[in-house]
Amino acid sequence: MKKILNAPEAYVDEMLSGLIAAHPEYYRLHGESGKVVARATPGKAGKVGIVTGGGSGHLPVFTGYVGTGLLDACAIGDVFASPSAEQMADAIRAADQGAGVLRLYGNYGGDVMNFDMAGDLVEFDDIACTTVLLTDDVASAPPAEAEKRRGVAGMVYAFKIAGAAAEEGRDLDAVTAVAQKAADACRSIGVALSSCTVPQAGKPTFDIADDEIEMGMGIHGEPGVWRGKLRTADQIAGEMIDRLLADMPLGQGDRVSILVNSLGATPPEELYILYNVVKARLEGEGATIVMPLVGRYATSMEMAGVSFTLIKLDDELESLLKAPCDCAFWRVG
Amino acid sequence: MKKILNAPEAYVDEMLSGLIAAHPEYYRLHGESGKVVARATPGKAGKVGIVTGGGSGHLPVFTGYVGTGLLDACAIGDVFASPSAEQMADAIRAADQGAGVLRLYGNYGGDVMNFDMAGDLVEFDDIACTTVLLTDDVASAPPAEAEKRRGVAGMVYAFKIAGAAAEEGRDLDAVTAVAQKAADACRSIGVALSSCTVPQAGKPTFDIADDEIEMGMGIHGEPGVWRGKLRTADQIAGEMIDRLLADMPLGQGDRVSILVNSLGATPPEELYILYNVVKARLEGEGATIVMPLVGRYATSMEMAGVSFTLIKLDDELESLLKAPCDCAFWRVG
Amino acid sequence: MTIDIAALRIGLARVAAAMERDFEELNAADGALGDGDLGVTLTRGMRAIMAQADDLPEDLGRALLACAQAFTKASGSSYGTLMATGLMAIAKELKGETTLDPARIPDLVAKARDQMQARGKADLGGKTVLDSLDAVATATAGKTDASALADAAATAAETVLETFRDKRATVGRARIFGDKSVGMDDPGMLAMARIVRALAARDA
Amino acid sequence: MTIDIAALRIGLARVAAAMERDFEELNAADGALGDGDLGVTLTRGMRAIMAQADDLPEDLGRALLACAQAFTKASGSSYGTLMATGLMAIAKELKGETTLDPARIPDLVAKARDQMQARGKADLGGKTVLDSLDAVATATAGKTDASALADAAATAAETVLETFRDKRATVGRARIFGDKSVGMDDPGMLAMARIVRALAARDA
Ligand SMILES: Nc1ncnc2c1ncn2[C@@H]1O[C@H](COP(=O)(O)OP(=O)(O)O)[C@@H](O)[C@H]1O
Ligand SMILES: Nc1ncnc2c1ncn2[C@@H]1O[C@H](COP(=O)(O)OP(=O)(O)O)[C@@H](O)[C@H]1O
Ligand SMILES: [Mg+2]
Ligand SMILES: [Mg+2]
Ligand SMILES: [Mg+2]
Ligand SMILES: [Mg+2]
Repeated sequence: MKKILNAPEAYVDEMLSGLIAAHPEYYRLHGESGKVVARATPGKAGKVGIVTGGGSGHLPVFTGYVGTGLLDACAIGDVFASPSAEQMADAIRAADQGAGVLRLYGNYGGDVMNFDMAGDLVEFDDIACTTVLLTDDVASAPPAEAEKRRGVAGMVYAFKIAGAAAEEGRDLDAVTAVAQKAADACRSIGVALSSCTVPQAGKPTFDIADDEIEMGMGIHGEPGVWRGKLRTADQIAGEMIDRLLADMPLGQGDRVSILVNSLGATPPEELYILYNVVKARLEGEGATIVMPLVGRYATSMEMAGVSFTLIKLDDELESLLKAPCDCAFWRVG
Repeated sequence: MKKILNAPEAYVDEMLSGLIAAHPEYYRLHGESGKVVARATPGKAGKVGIVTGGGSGHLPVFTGYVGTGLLDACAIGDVFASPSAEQMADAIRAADQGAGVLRLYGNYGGDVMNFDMAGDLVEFDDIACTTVLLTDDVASAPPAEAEKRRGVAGMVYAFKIAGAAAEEGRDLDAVTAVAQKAADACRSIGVALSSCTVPQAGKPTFDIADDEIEMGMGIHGEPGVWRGKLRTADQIAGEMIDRLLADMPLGQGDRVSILVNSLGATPPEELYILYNVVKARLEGEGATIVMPLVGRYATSMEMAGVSFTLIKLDDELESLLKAPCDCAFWRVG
Repeated sequence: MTIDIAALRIGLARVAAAMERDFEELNAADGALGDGDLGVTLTRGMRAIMAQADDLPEDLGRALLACAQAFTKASGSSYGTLMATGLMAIAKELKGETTLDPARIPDLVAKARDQMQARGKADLGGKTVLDSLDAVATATAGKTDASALADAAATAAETVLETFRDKRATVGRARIFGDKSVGMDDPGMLAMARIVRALAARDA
Repeated sequence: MTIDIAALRIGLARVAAAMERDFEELNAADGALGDGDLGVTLTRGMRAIMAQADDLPEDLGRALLACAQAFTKASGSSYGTLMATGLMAIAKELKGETTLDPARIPDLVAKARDQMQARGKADLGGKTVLDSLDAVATATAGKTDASALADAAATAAETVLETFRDKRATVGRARIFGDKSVGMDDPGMLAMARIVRALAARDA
């Protein structure tokens, strides 16, 4: 897989510089690391701050979702690598408007330790911090160990919902509670068709034959549930939905949203082909689909593949999901 | 390159069905061919209609740009194949609100003949039609034969500008004139890193070595200007800008917009890396960049590569570019 | 000998069979200088015609109009649209007639050529299907005997293909290949040579 | 024999050199069970420390705090953060002191282990760097002679690696490999064996 870049070491810095040059109305750099992005116009005083962080290579995740009704700041690491605790502390400081900061991010060991350490660092600044972890990837641990699961595209829903709650003026506990509710209501599964290349590694992260796919693979190429021959869109979508429903059954009258997400190379044409099955299956369970998302919301650079994220909504989650938001990659309302 | 699909012959029909199922608030099918998409809520009576058409496999182009402040209807062919004259006639009928219809599309032989024939067909319905062709791809013919050039991503600007003019209530001649002005002000060039696969062909459209790129290649894999070794992002962007400026020089005080477009697989990270050079070079000419577009606006499914489209703006074009628009893939205002 | 709807059906069936036979070859010829869909276009169009062959009206004009519409619907490729345009031009001339004197064929071919030229906005000599039709119209002009006509048409379509082989393409997708097109058959001319040979029942 | 800033500098330099030497090996070990960045993390961290080695204060606590911060900034990988946490724990104990009696080392290692365990929220026995530190703390406990301490530490870090090789990983990225992790070294334990051997000047 060919990439357009200069020095591999400069990939992330140049990416951020271009992002901010192209969208100065949305993003600015904060602090001295060059790896913390904050809203161009900070949220209003007294608003709960929401901060996230993680490795690069997942645009719009993470940085892209800094914006009104979404995140306040983000610490970005190298491609697929956690940012440092120092950077996360900077991001927390950038997000703080005096009402405390929710750390909302995916469950990866390095990120968790660093965000915890960042919390220790900002204690000196008297910033109250809470944490909600996304653990939505059903392929990464059985239900009995659900708290060990990786966080993947579910964070898109969590950012949106928590962001709307904070924008409404709720306090830190309330924003944290609704973020946790959103995180708990999300289930995801991915399927990879091809690898991507981490610039500094210079070769594909994993090998996969021309006619193979891997069900349940993680967004950094973590092992999945099975690897086998490419199947039809209907079969792939059917199995993915099966696995989500096995983990979170739906019933008559349930309201859900679903994110049909490309990991990068897979074009929207193919997401829409999958959506036919997704819709038929969910409606077949008696559920109503609200605000489906189809596109590239959480990616692994040029990896081919898709993920589905299902979120079961109650009235509160649904109204926050539909509330306005605005960033360079996503607008609602 | 692996694709997620069912029967290759069903690719386009299933794609359209999923698109409309996911976004019923934006799109509906019109007529009996199953290949004409119109706004879910038609434009108001007396508004000039804008219609386009072309092959599938370029989302958001063409169908995706049906929406307020953009297109009224679109006829879609098979992947990379022109829709039929009958379908185009249906699209013209769907677009007509009694004030005539502008046919706004890319200069490809089949599309031109079919849209002309479609015009003959709708003459019986007393629908006045005008035509503006995009011929923005500088790699496809020398300046002396500029009218023979292919139309590529420049149509994004043309749709936006003509769409805003129509929404404002201008008459057919005025909308046609400003669409022509926009088309004349656009220059594009693409570079391909990898091929894509047309579902019914089942194999990549062209072969290109693992370390090769093709400068000037068309969005269906048409031959470009040279094929050679992969270069750095700075070198690639530099040559592309050189070629655009050679065709349309800029000077102090010029106002331009630029679309840094992924052909599909190339991730936004790499578009932003390119944007640094783009910005430096254009500003180096004394130009001011207005509303830069960075993302996937006109694609070739999972092809890796990028295109740049430069548009020189006057006050009228700039204000129409910035006017509101809304479709499932793009919102302004 | 005159041509009626029964004769037309036989001619169409021969063309349909020839296009099935030449499917890969025409795709490949178009693939070398374009997007490789010419065989697809022609088999689709002819299948659509054959699907309604039994229902074609006696009126040759209306019958050919139905054939033209089949092409219009089946494909948006240049060739499909050009075929539809040519068929429509001939259909117009034959409206209301149930028999056709072969002696009118050269003139009908010329009419098709002119309408197709208007549609495609390309000059004669550009190495396209127009040059095939022009050669056929010229070679058959003045001939009245059906068999002589058929011979002349089949030969002309074949000969013009060879004459143009070493020219440069200037129209359509092939144009972009520039000098690489020299020495290669124009796919549309190749297809027309096969169509004419089938219609003329001069297949080897 | 006591340890002062000069001795610390020598120890750091030995670790830094060992990490450069083992760069590919550590990346490969981590690549087999994780994301392959462990060599990167450790060389980056040690390079950052060496860049300021000459400027380290006499105060061993402050010197180690600076080392911890170098790791915090250099990398966000789990191991970098754990190293920083462990160094910080030791730094706290040594604040204001310019010399260190080797007899305190077992206790300091235990302190580091405990703080790192709190940070990583993983149990002992999970086949991680915690088990290496635990083994070192236990094996050195009660020893006061520098040379005996060094021997015990280097041997313990090596032995525990072998003891755990055939267990299943239960923590971090390696967990996901499940049974495949049996028979493979935990990359963090491997790295700690190398670090301890370098500090103890017991490199082969
Ligand atoms: N503008 C034109 N005028 C006349 N003939 C044309 C024109 N464009 C294409 N052709 C003919 O059509 C053939 C290609 O047909 P087709 O494969 O359907 O085109 P495409 O796939 O590019 O739409 C060419 O070989 C040429 O003979
Ligand atoms: N939660 C944890 N507690 C203790 N040790 C851990 C933990 N997570 C990882 N480790 C150790 O760190 C090593 C991996 O470090 P590193 O490659 O930096 O991790 P990653 O790249 O996944 O962030 C493991 O081999 C293990 O020894
Ligand atoms: Mg063709
Ligand atoms: Mg074609
Ligand atoms: Mg690692
Ligand atoms: Mg790591």
